[in-house]
Amino acid sequence: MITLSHFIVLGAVLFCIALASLFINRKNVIVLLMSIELMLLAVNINFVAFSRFLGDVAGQVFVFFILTVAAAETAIGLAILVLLFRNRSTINVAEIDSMKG
Amino acid sequence: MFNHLLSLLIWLPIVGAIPVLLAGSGRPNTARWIALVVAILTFVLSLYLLPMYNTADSAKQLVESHVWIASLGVHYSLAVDGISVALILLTTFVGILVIVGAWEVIQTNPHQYMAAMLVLEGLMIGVFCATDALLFYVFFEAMLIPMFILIGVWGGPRRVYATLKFFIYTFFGSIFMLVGLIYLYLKAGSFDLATLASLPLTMQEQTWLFFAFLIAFAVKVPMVPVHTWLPDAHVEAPTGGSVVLAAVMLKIGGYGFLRFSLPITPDASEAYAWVVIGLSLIAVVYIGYIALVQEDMKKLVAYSSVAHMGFVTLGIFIAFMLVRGAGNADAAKLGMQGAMVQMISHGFVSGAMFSCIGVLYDRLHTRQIKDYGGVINVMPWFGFFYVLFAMANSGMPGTSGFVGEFQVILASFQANPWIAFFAAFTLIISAAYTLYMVKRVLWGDITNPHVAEMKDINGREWLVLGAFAAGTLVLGIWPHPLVHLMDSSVTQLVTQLGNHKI
Amino acid sequence: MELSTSVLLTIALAPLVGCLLAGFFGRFIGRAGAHTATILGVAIACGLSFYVLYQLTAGGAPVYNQNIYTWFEIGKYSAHVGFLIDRLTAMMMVVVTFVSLLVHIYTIGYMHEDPGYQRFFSYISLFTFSMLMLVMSNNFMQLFFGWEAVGLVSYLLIGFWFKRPTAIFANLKAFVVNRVGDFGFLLGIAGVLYFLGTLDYATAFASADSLVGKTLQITQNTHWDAATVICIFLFIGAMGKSAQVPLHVWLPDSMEGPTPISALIHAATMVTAGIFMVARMSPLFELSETALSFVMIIGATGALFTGLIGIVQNDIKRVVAYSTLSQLGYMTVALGVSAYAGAVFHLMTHAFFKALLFLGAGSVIIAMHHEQDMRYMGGLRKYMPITWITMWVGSLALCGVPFFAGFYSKDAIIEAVGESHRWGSHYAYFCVMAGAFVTALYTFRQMYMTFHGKERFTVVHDHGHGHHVDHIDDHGHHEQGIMHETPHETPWVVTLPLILLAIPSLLVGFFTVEPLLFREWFGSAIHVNEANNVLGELAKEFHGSAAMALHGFFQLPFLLVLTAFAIQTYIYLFNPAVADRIKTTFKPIYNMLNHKYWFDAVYYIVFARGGIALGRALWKGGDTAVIDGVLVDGSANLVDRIAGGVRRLQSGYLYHYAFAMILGLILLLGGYWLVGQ
Amino acid sequence: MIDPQMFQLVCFYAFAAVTVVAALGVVTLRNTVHAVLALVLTFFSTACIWLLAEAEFLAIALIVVYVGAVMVLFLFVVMMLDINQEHLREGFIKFLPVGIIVALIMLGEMLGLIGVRAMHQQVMGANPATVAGMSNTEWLGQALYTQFLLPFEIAALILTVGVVAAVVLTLRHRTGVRHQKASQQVLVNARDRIRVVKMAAVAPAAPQPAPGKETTP
Repeated sequence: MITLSHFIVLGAVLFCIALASLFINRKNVIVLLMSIELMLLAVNINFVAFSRFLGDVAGQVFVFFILTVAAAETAIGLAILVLLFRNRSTINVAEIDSMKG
Repeated sequence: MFNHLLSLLIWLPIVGAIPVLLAGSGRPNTARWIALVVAILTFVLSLYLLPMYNTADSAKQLVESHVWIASLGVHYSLAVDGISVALILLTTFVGILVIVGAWEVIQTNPHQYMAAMLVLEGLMIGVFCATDALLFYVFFEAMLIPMFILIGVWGGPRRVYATLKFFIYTFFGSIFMLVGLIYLYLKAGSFDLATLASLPLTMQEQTWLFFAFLIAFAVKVPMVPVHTWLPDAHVEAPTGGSVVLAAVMLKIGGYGFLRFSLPITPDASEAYAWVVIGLSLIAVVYIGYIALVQEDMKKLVAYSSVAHMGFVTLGIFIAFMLVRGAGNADAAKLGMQGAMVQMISHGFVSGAMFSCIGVLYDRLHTRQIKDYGGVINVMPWFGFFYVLFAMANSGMPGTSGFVGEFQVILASFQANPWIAFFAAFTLIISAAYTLYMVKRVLWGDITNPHVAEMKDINGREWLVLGAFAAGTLVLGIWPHPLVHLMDSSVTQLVTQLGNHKI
Repeated sequence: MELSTSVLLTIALAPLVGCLLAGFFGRFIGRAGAHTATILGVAIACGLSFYVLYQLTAGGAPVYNQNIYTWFEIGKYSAHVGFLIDRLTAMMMVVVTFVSLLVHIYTIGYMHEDPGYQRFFSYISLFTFSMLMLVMSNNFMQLFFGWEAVGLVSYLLIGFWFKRPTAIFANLKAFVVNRVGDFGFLLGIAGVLYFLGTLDYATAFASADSLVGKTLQITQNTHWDAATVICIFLFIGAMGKSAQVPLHVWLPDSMEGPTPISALIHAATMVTAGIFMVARMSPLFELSETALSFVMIIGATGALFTGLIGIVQNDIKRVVAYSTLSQLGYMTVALGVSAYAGAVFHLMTHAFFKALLFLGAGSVIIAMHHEQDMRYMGGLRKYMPITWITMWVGSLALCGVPFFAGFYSKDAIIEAVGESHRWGSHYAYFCVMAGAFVTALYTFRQMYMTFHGKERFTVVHDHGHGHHVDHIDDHGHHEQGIMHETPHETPWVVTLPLILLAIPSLLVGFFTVEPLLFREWFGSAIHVNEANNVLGELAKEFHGSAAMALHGFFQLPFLLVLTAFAIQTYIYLFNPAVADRIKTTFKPIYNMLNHKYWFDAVYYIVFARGGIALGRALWKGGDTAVIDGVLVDGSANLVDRIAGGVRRLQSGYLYHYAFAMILGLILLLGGYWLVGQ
Repeated sequence: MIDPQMFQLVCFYAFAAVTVVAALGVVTLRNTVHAVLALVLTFFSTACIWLLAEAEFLAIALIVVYVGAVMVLFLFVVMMLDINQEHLREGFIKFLPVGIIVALIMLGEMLGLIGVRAMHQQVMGANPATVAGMSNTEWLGQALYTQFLLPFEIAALILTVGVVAAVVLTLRHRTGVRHQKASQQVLVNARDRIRVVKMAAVAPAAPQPAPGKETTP
């Protein structure tokens, strides 16, 4: 039978995969964005699981909001990406350092 | 109307600044006249303090109190005693003169200049009236803003450095005061100065608080070694800014010692009086020597201000030695009165000196002493005033500069002859640096052809310098009214000094 | 009949009114208006002063001591402005106003070409006012006011010709050196307030005895006698104002001022303020033998050694200036042996004959068109007989030839010093005795070089030259020894004061010596302990002025004068080459005198240059380098540098930030985990 | 007969395995398009896991919103941009060990901290929605439109702002394109177009007479 820990472990694993991705795909913004989506997904799994196991609706409501905001974030993120590519013809993070102090 | 006289005095110039600003740069003369009318009105109102203030009563008078921030127990509470009245009168008096003095000198955005001056005047009056520590602090800090603008906008070439230095220096000091005030609030549950004065504190607490206040007010006074902002600020400030800075703002440091250090931390003040006395004497001697070699007139006068303000701190803190050490309350009063008179007198004298330098600067656009020489040949009236104020600056009897120094030296001899010995050194050194400047600026033959083209002072400048001269002479010839005005307050302060808190 | 307050106020304020009129409205009332106003003011003061003196002596008026108004009042301490008029004051008032009046009149002639005519009258009237405030004061505060105010006027007048670099150097020097004296004076006043608790003369003197046995703690284990400390501090003030060694250096330089000023301020009145002050404070000084010895030795040193310098001076005014220094030394010696009345008496006679000498010198200078060097004079007696005669009167008075005013005062001082048994009185006796010889040496030298012998100038008549047009501008740099017209006697406004001063120089001693010196004319104004009363001793041998003078002819001082007269007559009238021979023979001594014992040089290097160097070192080293450089800008730079280091962390690369975040998260979780375990 | 709980467990493991593998694919696949497709697969299998947790509405929403909208957006962008794939994979091998180590440390810490073992005892109970007598959607909707109404509205607002921002950011003003500006055409004034110049009616010296009136376009 499924226990809470099943979900939690799955969430943790997904989160860590995404985390590793931040290292190994450090130059590709698109993959980085996707890794963030993965992280959010991992968090969402936890929310859903806790909501189900604790019988609290707030967890699922929160997932709803996360989905909403993540969608908005992705839209804007991709828009910025397009803009970036249009201006600099690259999405290589290594070449973007205009915030250098 | 007179129930809220203090509020009126504070807010009239501040509110009066609004129409001045609204007059805009398009109608500079309207702005000037409105500013002048507001300043004169404030002065006239402040004169009402004299009949309304009862000199026999040592309690704070003309009390106003409203809850301001209820959750913190902060009150908008105002009251005055004799010392405040004297300083308010000085402020409003100088307020008129700086506006007249800037009349046609300030050509860029005169309306903003005048408005800043009026706001500054109101805030300074607020400092002298506030009896709530937080209200005091608010006025104390708010004052920096118009001054910052005055120096930063109408200042000289290095104004950015000077303003920044001025602002950060003073701000650095006052942060310590804020910390001290918060501690006191947590302890007493109130910001009321009278409550804080009666709050029992251990020696350790007092020591910390004393040094917190010392840093704040020492910067403001300024005392050695935190005086270096003053020469820079003065050099870069426009004439009016220098006048207000020297004549009134420095006094707030001395006033702060009276209102905070003495009543709240009397025992620590006694224990560390030697620090302040030592620094004051260093100010007299060390700064005197430095003033001797200045090549910039404003810097010279700025340094002499530091030396003269040394007498203020000296007079305040020898009171401890006299009351507690020698048990001579009358001598303590003498010293304290000397400090107060010196504050007022320095207001006139330094204001006048800076106005004089402003007069020269308007004509030749330089403050370097070496560019002048033989000015008396072309400007005899100016020469008269300049010599008069130079003499006052070097403590000539008959001018106000003498009274305070005389009293402080007499009192400090009673505390310890050595203190008097070093303090009296000012007689030599102040004469040397002031007259050395006079020699190089005023006397001699004309060497710079531009000096030969200088015109003597016009009516407006005559008015400003004449007003300062009148103040200097009246106070020097007959200081009794001023002393009498502050007498009961000083007596009360001295009594308070004697009360141990531990 | 009591003295009236309004009369006294009129005396003090009349010159002030004149000063204000001439100073502020000089342009409207013109030259004549200015001198009329000021002379009128001083004349009123002078007349009333004589009236006050008459009231006090013949009228039997009691001593007047009243406050006019309260200056400040703090607890038990108070300061007032008020007048104390006793015979000492009255005498001083008469001397001051009389000499001042004559100098005012003289100035009309002396300054008539000067563009600063009104200003000058305004200044000297202001001086008269200040000096009157000084002498009439009934308390220390007002005394200090007058003290400083006369210093201010002296400053303004020395620098009257402000275009001359030497003048404005001299006035700064005079003021600052005086301030050194005032520094001590103020401390003395503070000591009086500390020990006696009052600034009022009468109260302070009444309780002066309470000083006995009191000490002032100087260091942990050092206690000084209160009276000694106070008196020495007060006397330091007198040293400044009365130009005593080593604070005398300003007086010779003050000759840069116009000659009337030298006469009024730097000979007759202001410089004697110190003498007056010590006499006034006699109840205090009597308490300290040490202080009096100090006073005496300082005075004696000045009396002899500054006189020596006078012998080598060539500037006619400087000779008189050094003579003034020497005579002030005599007065101070008299103070030091408790012969206060003798000092004041000499002050009075000196005021007359020294003013006369200065004004006479001024008259010569006018005649010589502002040539002051005696080497280019000589033989002037035939051109200006009145000046010549009056100058001789003054000179003989100065030398102390019997029957002249100076004889009585000077001889009394020498005798008094001889009587004294105070520590150091032998030294003082030697100094004053030798000083009499020296005085005669420089006086006769000056008279001979100026009025006798050959003319050492040539007269070149060039009528194309406008003599009077701009002579102020060519002060000091016209060709020396060349005159454009024959010297001639000066106008009556110049000679009248000379005559009026010659009369008292001749007679005043004869008539006043008895009451002033030996009959305690000053009464309560001067207090002398019985044990110190040297004048009282002398009084026993006094048998009238004439007898004293006749007796004087056979005394050592007069013999010394005669010797000096013989020497100088030989040198300057018969064998001028001797002077140069002496000069070369005693080269080192001549150098020392010519350099005024190097006082000026040393002071200039040590105090003026040294002060400026010290100031610059403190400024650059202390303020600029340490406080601003290290602390203020240093802390700003530190923040800047730290920020510069931290800035490198901001690489701008997204993955660096992400990595930092993850690292932080890991550390946070790890820490949390460890704590939870 | 299969134990339904056992079946659920098997299903969970199956879906979880697909999720993890797909997620690994997202981070490792060379081609970005493939990576996006792997992400789609991850979302699908996660939705299935959520179905196991009886969160039907969210499972469907995930597929509809994410797979249907967001992922398509990703695909558009990836395909639209001409990306040099090779260049972007520099350092992949170099940072792989670091990534793995960090990820493992993180995993260990998280699991240790959360206390997985204790959670293992917690068995899935009755569905709270069913207990309340509602469907999952209704249960969620009840909460959303009552208790969380304001956050809901704000979320809506955020989405709108997101849309506007995305449009504004990517909107490109091309220069050199001729547009017809109707508003300006309507607002035009006769005076802007024509200028009347008065001239004296004098015959010019020139042989040919010129018209007295001149117009400018």
